[in-house]
Amino acid sequence: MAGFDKVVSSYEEAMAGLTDNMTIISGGFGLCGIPENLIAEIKRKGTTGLTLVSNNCGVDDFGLGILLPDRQIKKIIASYVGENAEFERQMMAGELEVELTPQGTLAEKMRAGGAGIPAFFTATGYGTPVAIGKEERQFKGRNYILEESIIGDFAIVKAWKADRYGNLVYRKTARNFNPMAATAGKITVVEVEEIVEPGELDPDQIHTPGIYVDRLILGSFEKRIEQRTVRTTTTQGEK
Amino acid sequence: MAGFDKVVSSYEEAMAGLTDNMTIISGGFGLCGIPENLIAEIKRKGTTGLTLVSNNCGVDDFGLGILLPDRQIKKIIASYVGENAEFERQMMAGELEVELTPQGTLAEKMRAGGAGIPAFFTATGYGTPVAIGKEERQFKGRNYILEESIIGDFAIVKAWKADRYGNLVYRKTARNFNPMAATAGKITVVEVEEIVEPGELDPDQIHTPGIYVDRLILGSFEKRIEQRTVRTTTTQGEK
Amino acid sequence: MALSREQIAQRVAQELQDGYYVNLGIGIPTLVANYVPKGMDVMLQSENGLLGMGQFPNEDEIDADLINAGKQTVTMATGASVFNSAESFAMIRGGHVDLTVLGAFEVDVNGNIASYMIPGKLIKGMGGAMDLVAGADNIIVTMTHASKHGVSKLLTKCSLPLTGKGCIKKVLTDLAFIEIKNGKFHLLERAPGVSVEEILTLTEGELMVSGDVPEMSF
Amino acid sequence: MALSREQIAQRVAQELQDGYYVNLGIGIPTLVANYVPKGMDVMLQSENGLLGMGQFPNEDEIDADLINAGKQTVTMATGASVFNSAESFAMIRGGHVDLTVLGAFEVDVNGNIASYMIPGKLIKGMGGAMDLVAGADNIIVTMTHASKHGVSKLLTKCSLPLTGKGCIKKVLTDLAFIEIKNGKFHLLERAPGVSVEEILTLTEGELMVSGDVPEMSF
Repeated sequence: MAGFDKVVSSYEEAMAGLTDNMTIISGGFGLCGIPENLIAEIKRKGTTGLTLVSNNCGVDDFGLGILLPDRQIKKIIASYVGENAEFERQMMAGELEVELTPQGTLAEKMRAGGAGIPAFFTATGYGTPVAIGKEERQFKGRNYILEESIIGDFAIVKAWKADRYGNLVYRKTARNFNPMAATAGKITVVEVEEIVEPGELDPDQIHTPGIYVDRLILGSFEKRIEQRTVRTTTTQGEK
Repeated sequence: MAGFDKVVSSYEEAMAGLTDNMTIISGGFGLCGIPENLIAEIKRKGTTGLTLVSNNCGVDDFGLGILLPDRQIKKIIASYVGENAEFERQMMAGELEVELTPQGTLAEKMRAGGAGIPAFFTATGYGTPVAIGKEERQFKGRNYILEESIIGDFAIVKAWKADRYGNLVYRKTARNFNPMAATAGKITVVEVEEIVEPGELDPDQIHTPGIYVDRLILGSFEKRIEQRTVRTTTTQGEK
Repeated sequence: MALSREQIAQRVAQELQDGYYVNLGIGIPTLVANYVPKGMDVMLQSENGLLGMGQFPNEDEIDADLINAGKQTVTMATGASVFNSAESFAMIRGGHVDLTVLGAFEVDVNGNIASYMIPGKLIKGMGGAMDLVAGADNIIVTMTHASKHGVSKLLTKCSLPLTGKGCIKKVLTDLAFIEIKNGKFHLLERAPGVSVEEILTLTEGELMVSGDVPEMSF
Repeated sequence: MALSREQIAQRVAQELQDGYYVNLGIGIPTLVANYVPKGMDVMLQSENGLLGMGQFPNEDEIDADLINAGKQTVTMATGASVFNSAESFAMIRGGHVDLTVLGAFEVDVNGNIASYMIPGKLIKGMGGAMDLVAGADNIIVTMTHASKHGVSKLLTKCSLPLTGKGCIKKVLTDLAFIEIKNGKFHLLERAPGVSVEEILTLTEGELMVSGDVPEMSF
């Protein structure tokens, strides 16, 4: 099935067609499950004026943060940012527009974008700065605000395994925003740790069906850890 | 983890608390993946005045259709009905209220109900009888209608495997509406073909997390087939 | 001569492209799968939650847990994936399916389609049809051009309740391949041996004919 | 004497019930997991997509693909499940989490909470906090009762931008356990050795005190 083989052989090919001022939706939470090599390719390309939609913006020298020094990002839509100095500087200087969006609303906006739902009501953010300029409405006596969906010119996604048709499987919490991002790109580019032949993945266990995927590339990953926490005698976390 | 053991030992216990005039959301598509024994228990209980939310309404002697002879269903919200004579008779006689809802909108209404989204816009049904009485609005030059979510007093679900904590795995196209139904019941009752111990299911491969499941019962299933089609020399379906 | 059901399916199949994800409705559209051109691959989406629908099973492969949207037992093609109904219609509504083929009772010059309900008759419901016509950019409606009594089904305005408004651009009937744009029907091709006049007679809505209208070739 | 961070966590843990699905915010809330009463089991939801968060990993178990919402490496408990962010917030927004514990800068008598933004300072964002407060029925806010300078954080009206409006019913500070209803604070318990007068002094919003207010017991 040549028509369904999504594999490309270079990162250049993977991000072909990305031009200035486009909107990119990225998977990842913190530095976990981020499409690190696709981001590096965007830096290499030098594309500017980008609107980034991502839960976070990486750190100074890893993840989306590497797009900051060359001022490639015009605007970021995120739930939690500022884990790096250059981000803070650009934001404070008004060089970088930041649209803070609640994490669940952000995930739902991506899902809705991919699912042909232009807008939905949510209680999240009602009565807060997030609600400014948005329609408010009651349903069954509760207050909600109207949120619109997001679609990207590109979506960049990190998965664990894929078959050549672009059927994807994610690993542990590296899944996070990736499945929603995958549905919401006009062009969805995925990088993975392993590519198998069609038929090797259990059809019942595919997280993202290949229909959402346009390009697929095999990468190797640093997978940097943000907070390396280990068990001690005074244990935190669940007993 | 006694507190997370969702297993009950009888169908009576599984459907305890169901009373007249409640709303029940059911998984299943046609006769595939229907919670057949939970439906049989509703018939045995004789509960009436029910509002059923399900893609279909079974056939004369199987699935939700068995609730018709005793007039247990007051109203059904479905996308495709009338596969049985008694249904047709009751509908024509005005004894049964039928609210036809497009299949995708129905699935999304259930998902939204479970996800705390009270309403969403969709292009589906715009300009058709489905749009009557609903708000219409344009987004980016396209027309949409506002659809409200659905929550059930009970949700009845059929899964393939579960662990005792109610983590669920579905099999093939018996998945259909079941995962959405599972999220949308105030009390969600699930029947399965196999119950395993917690930890036996791969956390990455659970279709419905146990948080949505209140009661779990091991059943045995007839799994009736509606259209038994086999390959012939003049093959239909994909080559 | 009017096309047979198989010929309609065959002509639709010419519109397929390699790598297309396709949703085929019940009836004639299902037959399209039999005419996928050699060397071309398409994946069939079944809206009950399957991408990569295979052929019907052998007797010993029948599985009650594996059916298509027509509730028929099927198999899975290599590289298939299974998902829930919300995801299936996210795919459809979100415009990810490349081509949708479905039947209709009527279409009109404004791209409206009526396909699910005849008032006074038993109303079975729209199933996934309203989502399919609202979600797809590329839809081909297959239908007979007129009733047995010669009543046109290509109208100025649909008389039956609509399945979708303004969403149909291509119609393949047993007599003609027609495009809908700017509030008019446009005759692209005619069935072999069927005259333009015959098609005009059986088309109630305004039909534009420009130049020599080619016959379909198979 | 004012409660320590650990004591606040310990008192919150007394509100747990067997079989609770719980979301614990960053900081003091995280410590609650250390005080789950014996014989009781709770499952921790981490909003980045994990139900059944386990303890921190041993050095050799560290996995970059397995972190919590605080971006710390964690493990999975037996019976855990992993899901995407949309599903995670469907769980939260849909009210399926039994108890949410999170910190705040301020709360007020109308159940408003401000916890994510101090104008003029760097704004890092609300993360999942707005979804958590909007989605949960059962929320406990943990915070210090007043600033180091004695400025109350339990107010008539929050002065900072809100994280959520009218959604907080219970607050546990280092001095008191307080319920919010009918537009007033209600003193339920006081920290051992802390007087009602001291609490009243440090509570700017109207605080109702009825009868003998018991001391917390651990």
